[in-house]
Amino acid sequence: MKDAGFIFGSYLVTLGSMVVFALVTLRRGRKSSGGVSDSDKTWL
Amino acid sequence: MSRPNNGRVFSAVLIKDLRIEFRSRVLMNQVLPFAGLVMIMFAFALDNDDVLQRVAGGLVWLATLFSSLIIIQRSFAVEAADQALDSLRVAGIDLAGVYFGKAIALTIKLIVLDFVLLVTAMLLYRVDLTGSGLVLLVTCVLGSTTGLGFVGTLYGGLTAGAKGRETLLPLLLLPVVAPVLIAATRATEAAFASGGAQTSEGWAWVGLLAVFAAVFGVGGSLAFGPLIDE
Amino acid sequence: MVSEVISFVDAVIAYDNFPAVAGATFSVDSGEIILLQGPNGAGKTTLLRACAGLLPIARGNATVLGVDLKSDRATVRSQVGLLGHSNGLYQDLTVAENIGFWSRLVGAGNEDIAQAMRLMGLSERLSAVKISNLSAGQRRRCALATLIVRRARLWLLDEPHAGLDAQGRDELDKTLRSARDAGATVVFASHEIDRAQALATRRLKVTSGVVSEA
Amino acid sequence: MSQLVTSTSATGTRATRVLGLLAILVMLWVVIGGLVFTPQDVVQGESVRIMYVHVPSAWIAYLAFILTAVASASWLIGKKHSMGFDRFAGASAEVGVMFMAITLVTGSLWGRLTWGEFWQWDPRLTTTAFLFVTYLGYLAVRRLEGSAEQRARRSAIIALLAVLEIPLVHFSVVIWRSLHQGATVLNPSGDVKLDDLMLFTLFSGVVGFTLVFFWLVLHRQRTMLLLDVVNRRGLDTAIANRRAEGSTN
Repeated sequence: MKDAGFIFGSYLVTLGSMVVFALVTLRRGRKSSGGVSDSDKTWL
Repeated sequence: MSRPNNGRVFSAVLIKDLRIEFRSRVLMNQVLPFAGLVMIMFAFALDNDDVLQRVAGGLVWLATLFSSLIIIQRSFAVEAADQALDSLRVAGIDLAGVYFGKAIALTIKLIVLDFVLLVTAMLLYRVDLTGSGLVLLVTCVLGSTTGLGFVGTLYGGLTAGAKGRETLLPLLLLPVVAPVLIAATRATEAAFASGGAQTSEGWAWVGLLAVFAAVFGVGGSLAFGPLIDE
Repeated sequence: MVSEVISFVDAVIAYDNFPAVAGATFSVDSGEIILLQGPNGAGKTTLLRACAGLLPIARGNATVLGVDLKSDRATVRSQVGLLGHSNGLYQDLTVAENIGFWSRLVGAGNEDIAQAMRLMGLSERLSAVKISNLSAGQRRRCALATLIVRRARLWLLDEPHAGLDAQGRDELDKTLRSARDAGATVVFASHEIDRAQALATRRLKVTSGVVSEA
Repeated sequence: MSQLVTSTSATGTRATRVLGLLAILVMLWVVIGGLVFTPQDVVQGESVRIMYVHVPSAWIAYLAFILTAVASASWLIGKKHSMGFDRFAGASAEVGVMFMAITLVTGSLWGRLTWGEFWQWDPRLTTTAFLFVTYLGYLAVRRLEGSAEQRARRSAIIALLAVLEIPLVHFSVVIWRSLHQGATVLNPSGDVKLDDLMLFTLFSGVVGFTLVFFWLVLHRQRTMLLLDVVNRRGLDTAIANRRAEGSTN
């Protein structure tokens, strides 16, 4: 494929940012959920 | 205790701010020399008479924006120094009046600044000004400084006393004032006839400046009180 | 006329996660002069700022001049005068200009300014001096004068005696008493125990964020 | 092990797991479809493949900022000033800023291939850059110290001011370019002839990115709520400690 670097690069940037954002958010959530009882988690 | 009315608050704050500037002469002794120095540095950096003549308008307004950041910081440093801002908050007076008072005081300082900058540009960068160009230029300065006064007071009030205000103010303010930079630059170029621009082209841009000032004048008077509130 | 000027029930006032006032239950009636007594860091300043409507109430209930502090702090602010550790003065302006600024904001006249300056013992000669050239005590008097022109119904004073000389303290005490006689209520914090106790009609003890009757 | 550890995902529920799974499936298709199955464009060649991630991320970024503005207005107008609106506004803006960054990066990579330059002073690009900086400022305002209510009020107002600002910036940039540069404005998707498969992939991209967006916002918002609860608990403990201290003295 011509210009493969650019094309794969843009897919990598896109998916990479999403995954990093998701992982960071999940980790932060897990870290602070320890001290919170389930009754406060309105979504459960 | 009578409920304070707007006009009285407005004039009290306006006179107070101008009087403080008159006494401390921060604009006179520090900001104006700084702005003039910037204009000279531009000449060193560009090092070409034709280019300077062509971009004189842009340089004037760029120097205005950077100097305005200092003036805005100063305008609220005065309020925060001895926590006078707290007294204003506690006083329960109409904060829209405070907003307009500070905004118009800021506008007047900016007009003085721009007058000096424009004269410097005419002398250093050798631009010419016709009669109709002068009318356009004066209107343009009035429009853009009013807009800058409104926006600057709004975001200056928000960042007053905040941690990292020196960097937060430019981050918030510069994107918002982009229209002022564009419009004032184009109008000034038209007034200077830079690159063969016609004076008539400038008036559309002055219209944009007026819209900008009106939008942020109304928006700011509504937002200022809740923004600086604790 | 509300006879109960301040009423706090289990009120908590917090900065982020620190409850500077952890539980305040007390009330103040019209015409009282209340002394807040307690060590540094006990929460006196926070309590005064909250009464002025500057800080939100995190828990519990609080009303000042009959207005709920949780819902309408703005109304409270227009009727109280707060003098904190800072004076709230503009350093580049003169005494007369600072007092004049406040009198213009609230629509007071020249006689009010003259009276306020006389009450605080600020002479004609001082009126034209810049705040930055004054001594700490003189600044304090000037700040008090701005409160007088505002004719607040509730005076909240944080260490008003600090920085004043003996004469200034006497004048301050006299001013507070005459303000009370004119219908104002005063709440103040002071480390000048003897003087403050002589002045106060009642004391409240503030210890580690808890307010109780002394 | 105690009960606290039983839920593996603190901010997850069955619904978000289904949403996440759907998002992954759709995104998988977008990647495979975009990189393999779709043909190259007659004019743009291979670089058209960047469109399948660039266009949806731009679209979602704008959606995010619109939702931030709506949530901010709801917070301000609502009598109860529900903090849920504030958290949603913040979460949406954070995710929006990320998508806007993706938009700018992929856009400039595409521009390098198509125009030969990473950046063009095209009105749409310029406005997008300003939008990005504006919302960076919004996030900075959210981080200012103060009470929760104060933070919510400030950021809601800043979000609404951005709504005033963006049209003014866009309009001025448009006439700034049109007056001086004539017709050098390039329309990023104007000269592309999309066949059915390409359209379908682009459409899947929009759907997939929307799913990702909502998954991220839901989790981010819940993380914020958890943090608020932890802080509130911390305050309760601190109040109890300080009261005990105050009574013994």
